[in-house]
Amino acid sequence: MSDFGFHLAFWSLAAMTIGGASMIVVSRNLIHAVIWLVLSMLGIAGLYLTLSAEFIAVVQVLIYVGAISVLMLFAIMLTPRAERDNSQHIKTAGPAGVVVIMVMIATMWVAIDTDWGAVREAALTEQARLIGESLIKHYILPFEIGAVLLTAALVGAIALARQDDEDAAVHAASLQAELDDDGSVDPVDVVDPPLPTDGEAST
Amino acid sequence: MLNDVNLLGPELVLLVVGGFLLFADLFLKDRRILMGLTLAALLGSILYSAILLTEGHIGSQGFGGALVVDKFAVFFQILLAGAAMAAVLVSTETLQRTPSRRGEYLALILFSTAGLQLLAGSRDLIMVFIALELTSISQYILVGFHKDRWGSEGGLKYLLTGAVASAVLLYGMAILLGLTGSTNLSEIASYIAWQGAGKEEALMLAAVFLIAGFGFKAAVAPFQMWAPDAYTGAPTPIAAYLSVASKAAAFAILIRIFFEALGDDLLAEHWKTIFAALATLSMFVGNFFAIRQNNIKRMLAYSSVAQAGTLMIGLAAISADRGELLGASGILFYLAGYTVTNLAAFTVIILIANHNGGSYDIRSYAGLGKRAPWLSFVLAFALISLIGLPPTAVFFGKIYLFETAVQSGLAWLAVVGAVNTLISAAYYLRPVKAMFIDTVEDEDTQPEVARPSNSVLAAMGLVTAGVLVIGLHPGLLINAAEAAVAAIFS
Amino acid sequence: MIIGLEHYLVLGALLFCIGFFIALSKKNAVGVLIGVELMLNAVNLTLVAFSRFGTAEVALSTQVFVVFIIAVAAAEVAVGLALALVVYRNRQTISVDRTTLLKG
Amino acid sequence: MDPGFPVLSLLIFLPLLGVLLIALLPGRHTPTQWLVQNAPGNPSDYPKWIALGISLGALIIALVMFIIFDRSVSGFQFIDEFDWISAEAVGFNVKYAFGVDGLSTPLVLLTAFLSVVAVLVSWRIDMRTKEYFAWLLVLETSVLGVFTSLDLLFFFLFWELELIPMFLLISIWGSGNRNYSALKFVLYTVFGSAFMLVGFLALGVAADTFDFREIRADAIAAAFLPAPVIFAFILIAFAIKLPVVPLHTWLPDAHTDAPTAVSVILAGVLLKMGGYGILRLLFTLMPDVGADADLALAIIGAVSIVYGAIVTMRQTDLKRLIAYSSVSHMGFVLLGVSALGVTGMSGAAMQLVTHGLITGMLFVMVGLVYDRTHTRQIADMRGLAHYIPLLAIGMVFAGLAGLGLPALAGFVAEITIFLGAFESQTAAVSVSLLGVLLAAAYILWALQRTFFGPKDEKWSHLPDANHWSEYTIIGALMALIVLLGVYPSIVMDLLEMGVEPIVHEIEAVVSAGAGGG
Amino acid sequence: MPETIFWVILFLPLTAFALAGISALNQNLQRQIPEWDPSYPRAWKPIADQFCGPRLASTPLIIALAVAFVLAVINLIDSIGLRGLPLDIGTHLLFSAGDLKVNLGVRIDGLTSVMLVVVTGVSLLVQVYSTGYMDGDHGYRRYFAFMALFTTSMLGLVLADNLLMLFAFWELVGLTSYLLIGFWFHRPAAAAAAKKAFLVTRLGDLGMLAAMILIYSKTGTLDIAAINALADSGAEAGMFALNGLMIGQTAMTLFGLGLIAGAVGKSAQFPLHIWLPDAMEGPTPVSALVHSATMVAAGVYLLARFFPVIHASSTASDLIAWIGAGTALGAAILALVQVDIKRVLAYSTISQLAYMMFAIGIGGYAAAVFHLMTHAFFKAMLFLGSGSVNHSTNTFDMRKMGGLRTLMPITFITFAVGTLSLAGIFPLSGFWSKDEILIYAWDHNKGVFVLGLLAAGLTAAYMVRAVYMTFFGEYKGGEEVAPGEHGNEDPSHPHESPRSMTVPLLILMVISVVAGFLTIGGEFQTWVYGALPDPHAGKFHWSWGIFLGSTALALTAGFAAFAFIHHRDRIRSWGIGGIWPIPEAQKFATELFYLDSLAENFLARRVFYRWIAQGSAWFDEHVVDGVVNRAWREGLTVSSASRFVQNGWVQAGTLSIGLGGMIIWIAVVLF
Repeated sequence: MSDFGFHLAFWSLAAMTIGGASMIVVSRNLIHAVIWLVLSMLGIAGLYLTLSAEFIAVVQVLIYVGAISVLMLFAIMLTPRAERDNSQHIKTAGPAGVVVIMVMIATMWVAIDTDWGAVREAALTEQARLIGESLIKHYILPFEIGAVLLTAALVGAIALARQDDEDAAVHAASLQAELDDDGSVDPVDVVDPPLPTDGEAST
Repeated sequence: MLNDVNLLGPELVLLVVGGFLLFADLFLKDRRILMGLTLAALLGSILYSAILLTEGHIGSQGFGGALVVDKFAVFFQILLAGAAMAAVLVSTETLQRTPSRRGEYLALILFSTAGLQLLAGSRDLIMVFIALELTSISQYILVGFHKDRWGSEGGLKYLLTGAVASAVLLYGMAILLGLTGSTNLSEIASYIAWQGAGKEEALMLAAVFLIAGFGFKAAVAPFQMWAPDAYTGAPTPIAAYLSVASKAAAFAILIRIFFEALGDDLLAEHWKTIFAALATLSMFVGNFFAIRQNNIKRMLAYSSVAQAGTLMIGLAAISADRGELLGASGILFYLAGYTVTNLAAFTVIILIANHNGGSYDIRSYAGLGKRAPWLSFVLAFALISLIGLPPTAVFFGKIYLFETAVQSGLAWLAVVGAVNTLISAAYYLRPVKAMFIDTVEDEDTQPEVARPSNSVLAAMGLVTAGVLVIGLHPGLLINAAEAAVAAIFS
Repeated sequence: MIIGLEHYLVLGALLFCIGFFIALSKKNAVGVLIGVELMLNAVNLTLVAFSRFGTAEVALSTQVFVVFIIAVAAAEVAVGLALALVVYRNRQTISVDRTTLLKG
Repeated sequence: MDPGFPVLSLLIFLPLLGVLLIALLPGRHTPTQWLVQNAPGNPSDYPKWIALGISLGALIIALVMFIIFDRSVSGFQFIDEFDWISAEAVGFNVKYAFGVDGLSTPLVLLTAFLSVVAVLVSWRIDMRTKEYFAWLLVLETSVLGVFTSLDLLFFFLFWELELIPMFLLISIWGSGNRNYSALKFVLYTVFGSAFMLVGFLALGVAADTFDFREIRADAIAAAFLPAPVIFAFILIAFAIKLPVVPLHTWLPDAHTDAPTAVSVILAGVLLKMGGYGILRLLFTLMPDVGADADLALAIIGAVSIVYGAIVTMRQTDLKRLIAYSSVSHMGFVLLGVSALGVTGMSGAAMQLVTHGLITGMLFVMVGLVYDRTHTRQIADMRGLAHYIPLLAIGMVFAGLAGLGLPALAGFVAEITIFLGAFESQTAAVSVSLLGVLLAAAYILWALQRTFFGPKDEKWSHLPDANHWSEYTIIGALMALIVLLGVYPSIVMDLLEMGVEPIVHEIEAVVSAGAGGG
Repeated sequence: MPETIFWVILFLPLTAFALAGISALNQNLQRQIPEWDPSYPRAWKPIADQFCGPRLASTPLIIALAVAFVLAVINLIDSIGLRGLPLDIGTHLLFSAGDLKVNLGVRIDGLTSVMLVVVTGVSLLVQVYSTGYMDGDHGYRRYFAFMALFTTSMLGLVLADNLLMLFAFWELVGLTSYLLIGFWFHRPAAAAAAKKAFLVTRLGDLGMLAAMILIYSKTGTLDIAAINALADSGAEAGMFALNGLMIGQTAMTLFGLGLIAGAVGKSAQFPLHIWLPDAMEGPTPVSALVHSATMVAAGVYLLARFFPVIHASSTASDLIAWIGAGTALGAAILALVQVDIKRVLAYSTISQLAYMMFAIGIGGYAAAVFHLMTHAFFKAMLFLGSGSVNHSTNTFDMRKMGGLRTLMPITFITFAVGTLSLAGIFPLSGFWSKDEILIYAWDHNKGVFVLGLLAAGLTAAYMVRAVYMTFFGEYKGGEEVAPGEHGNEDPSHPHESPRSMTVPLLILMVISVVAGFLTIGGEFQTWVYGALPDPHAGKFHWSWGIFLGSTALALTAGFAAFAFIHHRDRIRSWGIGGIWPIPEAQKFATELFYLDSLAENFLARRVFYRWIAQGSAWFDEHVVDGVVNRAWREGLTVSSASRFVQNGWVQAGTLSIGLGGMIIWIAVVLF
C-alpha cells in the first residue's frame, strides 16, 4: 500500500469512525443512532484492515454490523412506547462532559507521551490459522469458558425475554403500580409480590 | 493436558453440573432434586479443592500459565463454593416463585461461582477478563431474575454500569498489554521490574482503570453505586451471594494483580495511598449512606460498601514493610468472617420476609424478638458481628485488619476504620432495636412465624456456627489465611 | 509523517471518550448500550494497533483478546437488551431517568 | 496463690452458665411445657432465683479469692493462661490469660457483690424476666473479664462485650428516652474503644504479643506510633468510661433512663473499668508518658470534680443528679492518679471501690424510691421521710457517704487522694477542695427537697421498704460502707500492693529521665 | 489512767447510739410488719416490744454518760496530780497508703481532761433534761440516737491525737449537728437551717482540710504533738525545724489561717456566723448542748489545741484577735434587737465564743479555755431555761411571754443566775472567766480590749432585756400548739416544767456559781497549759481596775436596759422609737447587718446558683452535649445525601466510576 494511499485510507476511515460516533451523540432518532453506529463500526473494520488484521475486520463486520446492530434495532422495535428521542441528554450531561474531557486528556496523554516500545514493522501473517491454533492450544481455557459464557448469556437472555406463566401476573401488577403511582415509590417500601398460587405446596 | 483438566476440577464440576441443569430442568420437575444436584456440585467442588490441596498439586500451573492452583486460589474456591451453597440453600422461596426457570437459576449460580473461582486462580489477563464476564453476565441475569419492577430495574442498572466498568477495565488491560507485551501476570511483573521506569503514567492509568473495574465488583466507593440498587432489586439469596462472593473474588484478583503483577516497588507506594484513600471513602460513604435506610437489604448493601472499605485497609497495608503477609491474610480472614456473618444476616432476613409478606422494612421487624426469638437472636448476633463486637467473627477480622494498618504505619487508617465502626453501630443496631425493643400494638394477633424449611435451617445453622467458631477460635482460620497468602508473598 | 501506533491509540482514546460520553449522557437504555459498544470498539482498536506495532508475542494475544471481547460484547448486549425488554414490560419505558424506583 | 484449678475461668464463666440455665428454662411453646405445669413454685420466678444463685456463687468465689489472696507476694496470682491465637509469622499472638493482683482483686469482689445487689434490686421486674436476668449475667461476665484479663485483646473483647447487654438492658427495661440513651452510651463507648483498639494494636504489633505482662518499654519505643499518641488513644476510651468532662454527657442520660440494677452496675462497676484501665494499662505500660501527663490528668480531674459538681447543682431529676455527681467523684480518680505516688494512686484505687459502693447504694435507694413514687423529679417529691422512713435512712446514709463524711468509705478515699496529690498537684488539689463543699451542697439540697419538709398526703399510701431483698441490699451496703470507712485497711493494703509496682516503674523512669537529662 | 479507759469513754456513748438506733429502727419496722410478716420472726415481736421501746434509746445513754462523766472527773483529778503534763496514751495504725499512715490514738493533757469533763457533764445533764423535754415526741428514739452519736463525735474530737482523726470527728460533729438541727424535718425552716449549718461550717472546714493537706504535704506528719512542737520551736530564718521536720514561715501561717477558717466556721464567727441563729430550729436541748456548750466550742478547742501554731504566726493571731473582737461586739448588738429568746441566746453564744477567739489571738489561751468551760455551763443552763419556758408557752417569741417569774419560779431563778453569770457579775463564774480575758486584752491589745469591754456592757443589756420580757410584766398568752407537734395543750396557763427538766437546771446553776472559783490561785491555768509554755507565763496579774470597771459597766448597762424597757412607753412619748434611738439603726440590726441576705440571697442564690451553676448547666446541655447531638444530626444529614448521590440513575454510577478513576490518576501523576 502506497504511503499516500495508506494516509488517505487512515484519515478517511478515522473521519468515518469518529464522525459516525459523533453523530450518535447528536442524532435525534434512536434508530438513526444505530445506523450511525454501524457506520462507525464499518470505519473501524476498515481501520483493522489498515492494520493488516483481516480476520478481526471480518469478525467485526459479522458480529457488530451483522448481529449487534440488528439486535439493537430489534430491541428498539420491541419497545414501541418507550421514549426514542436520542438527542435529549440527561441532566448530568454537563458533569459527564467534564469527566469525559478529563478521561480524554489522560488517555491521549498516555497514548502520545508513553514510549510504547513499538518495534515491529511487519504485520502478522496467517492470522486466522494462528488465532485458531492459539485458541485451541494456548487459550483453550478462556475459549471454553467463553463458550460457557455465551451459553449462559443465551440461556439467560431467553429466560429473561420469554414470558413464563408466573411473569404475566408480575408484569400486570407492575403496570398497575405504575398507573397507581407516579414512580415516586419510596424504595423502603419494596415488597415482593405475593407468591404465585400455582406453585407447589410450601414445605 | 489431563493434568490441566485435573487442576480445573473444582470449576469443571460446577460447569458440567450447571450445563446439565439447564436441560435437566425440562424433565426434572422436583425442586428438591434440582437443589440437591446443585448442592452436590458445590460440595463436589469443595471436595475437589480439598483433594487438590492434599494431593500435592499446590503450585501447579495449567493451561499455559492461565490457571494456577495455589493455596490462595483454593482458599477462595472453598469460600466461594461455600457461599454459593448457602445462597442455594436459602433459595427455596425464590425457586417457588419461578417454577419455570429453576434450572436456569441454579445453573447461573453455578456458572457464576465457577467464574469467580476461576478469577481467584487465573494468572492471565484474558483469563481474568473471561472469568469476570462469565460471573458478571450470570449475575446480571440473576439480579433481574424475578422480572418484577425492582428486579428488572436493578438488573438493567447493574448491567449498564457493569458494561461500562468492563469497558474501562478492558482499556486498562489493553494499555497494560500493549506496554508489557504479555497477558501473563508474572511476565508483566518482570517487564515492569526491568523496563517499567519512565512509564509510570501509562502504568498508573492502566492500574486506575483496573482498580475501577475490580473496585466495581467489590463495590468500593466511588464505584459502588450499583450495589444498593442491585441488592434491593435482586432476589434476596442473590443479594446475599453478591454481597459476599463478588466481593471475595474481587479482592482475590485485586491482590493477585496488584501485588503479583504490579507489585513492583516502582508503584507499590502509590497503592498504599490509593487503597488507603479508597478505604476511607468507602467506609464513610457506606456507613453514612446506610444510616438512613429503612430497607434492610439496602442497608446491608451500603454496609457491604463500608465492609469493602474495611477490606481495603488490608490492601493498603500490603504495600508496606512487614505488611504483606499480615495484610493479605487479614483480608482473607476478614472475608471469611464477613462472608459467614453476612450470609447469616441474609438468611434470617429471607426467612423474616417470607413470613412478613415480603417486606424488608426495618420498621416491620418490631416485636419480632417475641414472635420468633431464635430468628431474631441469630439476626441480632449477625448484626453485632458486623459491627465488630465480640465474640464474633468480624470482631477479630477487624482487629486483624486494623493491626495490619497499624503495622504498616497507617495508624490513622485504623483510627478511621475504628471510628467507622462507631458509625456502623448506629444503623446495625436499628433492626436489633426493632426486634427486641420496639413493640407492636396488636401483639397477639400477629401470626406465629412458621417453621422454616430444613434447608434454610441448615444454612442458618452452618453460617451461625461459622460466625461463632471463627469468633471464638480464630486461630485456625488465621493460620489458613496465612498459608494461603504465602503462595503469593513468600 | 508516518501513521504509527500513536495515531491509532489517539483514535482509540477519542473513540473511547465519545463512547463514554454517550454512555454517560443518553436517556434510553439502548443508547447507553451503544455507548458501551463504542467503548469496547475503542479497546479493540487499541489492541489491534498493538498487535500491528507491538512485539512478536503480543501480536497474537491481542488479536485473541479482541475475539474474546467481541464475543463478550455480543453476549452483554443480548442480556442487556433482554433486561431492557423486561423493564419495558413492567414500566412501558426504558429511559434511565424514569426507571428510578431504586434510589436513596 | 495457686489453687490448683482455673478458679478465675470458673468465676468469669459461671455467669454464662447461668445464662445457659436460664435459656434452657422451658418457654411457652416448647416441648418441655409439661415441666412448667408440674414445676414447684412459680416458674416465672425461676430466672431470678437462678441469677441470684449464680451471682451468689460468683460472690463466694470472689470472696474466697479475696481471702486466700497471698498478700505477701506482689504480682498476679490465680493465673490461668494458654495460647489462644498464635500466628507467629505475622506476629499476631493472643493469649487466653487471666489473673488478679492487689489492684484487681477488690474490684472483682466489688463486681461480684454489686451483681448480687443488682439481681436483688431487680426482684420486682416482671417484664421478660428470662432475658433480663440473662443479660444481667452476661454483663457480670464481661465486667469480670475486664478486671481479670492479662491480655490486651481479651481486655478489649470483654470491654466491648459489655456493650451488648447494656444496650439491651437500657433500651428494653429502661424508662424515659431510653433508646436515645442506650444508643448514646454505645456510640460513646465505641468511639472511645475505636481509639483504644488502635492503641492496643500498636502495642501488640510492636511487642508481638498482646499479653501486657510481656510488653516492654523498648517494644513500645519501637512501635509505629509514638508512645504519647498510644497513651492518648487509650486514654480517650478510659476517659469516656470514667467519665471525665467533657466526655461525660452519655452518663447522665444512660443512668437516668436505665433500670435501677443497670444504674447500679453502671455506676458501681462500669465506670471503674476506666479508672482501672488507666492504672493497670496506661501507667503500667507507659509510665514515662504517664509521668509526663500528670499535670494534664490533674487538670482534667480537677475540672471534672468542680464542673461536675456545679452542674449537678442544677439537676432536677434525682437520678440525673446522682449521675452527675459520679462525674464529679470520678474526677478524684484522675486526681489521685496524677499524684504519681503510692498514696495518691492507692487513694484513686480506693475511690474506685468506695464510689462503687456508695453510688451503687445511692442508685439502689433512688430506684427503690422510684418504684414507689414513679417520679424522679425532685420538685414532685416532698416529705417522703414521713412515709418511708427506712428508705429515707438509707438515702440519707448513702447521701452522707457520698459527700465524703468521715467514718464512711468515701472519706477515706478522698482524703487519701488529697493528701497524696497535694504535693505534686498543688493547684489542682486546691481547686478540687471546692468539690467537697459542692458535694455537700447538692446532696443536702436534694435530700431536703425530697425527704424532708411537711408531709404530702399524696405519698401517704407509699409502702416503706418491706421486702427481704430490700433489707438485705440496704443492710449489706450500709455495713460495707461503714466497714470500709472505719477499717479501710482490708482493701487499702491490697490496693497499695497493686499500685506499688506501678509507682516503682514511674519512679524508675522519672529518676532515669532526671539522671539522663 | 490506762488507755482503755479513754476508749471506754468514747465507746460508751457509741454503744448507746447503737442501742438507740436499734430502738429507732424497730419503731419504723413495726409500721411495716403486716407487709413483711413472712420474714419477721414471730418470736421477735414480743422481745422487740419489751426491750426496744423508747427507754432503750434514752436510758443507756444517760447511764453511759454518767459513767463517762465519772471517768472524766477521775481523769481530771489525775491530770491535776500530774500537773497537766501531756500524755500520749497510745496510738494505733488504722490504715496506710504509701507514706501516709493514718492513726487512731488518744492524747491526754489538761485541755483534753477539762474538755472531757465539760462534754460529758453538760451532755449528761442535757440528756436528763431531754427525757422530760422530748417526752411524747414521735422522734424520741431517733433524738437520743443522734444525741449519742453527737456526744461520741465530740469526745472523739477532744481525744484525737492526730489532725486527721480530729478532722474526722470534727466532720461527724458537723453531721450530728445537721441531723439534730433538722430533727423536726417536717418544718421547712428546720430542714433549711440544718442544711445551711452544715454547708456554712463545711465552708470553714475546707480551710481546715486545706490546712491539714498542707501540713501533711510539708512535714509528712499529722501528729498534733509533733506539729505543735514544731511550731513551738520558733522560726529561724523563716524556717521551723525540729526532729527532722521542716516547714517555712509562710506555710505555717497558711496552716494557721486554715485552722482559723475551720474554727471560724464551727464557732460561728464573722463572717461564717450566719448559720448559728438559724440553727435554733432544732429542739432546745440540742441548742443547749450543740450550739452553746460543746460543738461550737470545738472551734475554740481547735485553736487552743494548736495554740503554738496560731502564735507562731502574727498574721494568724492578729487575724483571729480582730475577728473575735469584732464578732463579740457585732453579735452583742444583734442580740439586742432579737425578739426570739433563743436567738438572743444564739447571738450571745456567738459573742461569747468571740471572746474566747480573741483571747486565743492575744495569747490568753488558758483564759479562753476557762471561759469556754464556764460558758458551757451557764449557757447550757440558759438554753435549757428557755426550753423550759417554751415547754409551757409553746413559743420562743418573747413578745408573747412575760410575767413568768411567779409561774415558773425555778426556771426564773436559774435563768436569772445564768444571766448574771453571763453578764459577768461577781462572783459568778462568768465574771471570772470574762474578766480574765479582758485583763489579757488590756495587757496585750488595747483595741481588742475596748471592743470586748463594749461587748461586755451590751451583754448585760441584752440579757436584762430578755429576762425582763420573759419573766416580768404581764403574761401575754404564749402560742397554741401547732398541729402535729407536741407541747403544752393549754398555753394560757403556763406551769413549771417536770422535775427531769428542773433538776438539771438546778445542778447547772450550782456549777455556774462555783466554777469560777477554780481560777483563783492560777491552778486552772497550770492544768490547761500542760507542757505548752505560756507565751505570757508569769505575766498575768489580777487587775482590780478592770475588775471594777467591767462590773460597773455591766451593772450600769443592765440597769439602763431595765429602765429603758420598763419605761418604754414614756420614752416613746419623748419621740424616740423602740428601744433603739434611731429606727434606721434598728432596722440595720434586725436585718442582721444585711449579712445573711448578702450571703444567702446574693452570693449563694444569685451569684452561685443562678449565674454560675445555671450557666454551667446550660453550657453542659447545649455545648458539651449539644455538640455531640449536633454532630449526630449532621451525620444524618450527610446520610440523607445518599438520596442526592444515589439518585437511581445509571449514569450516576458510571459517572462516579470515571470521576473516581480520573481523580486517582491525576492525584498520582501530579503528586
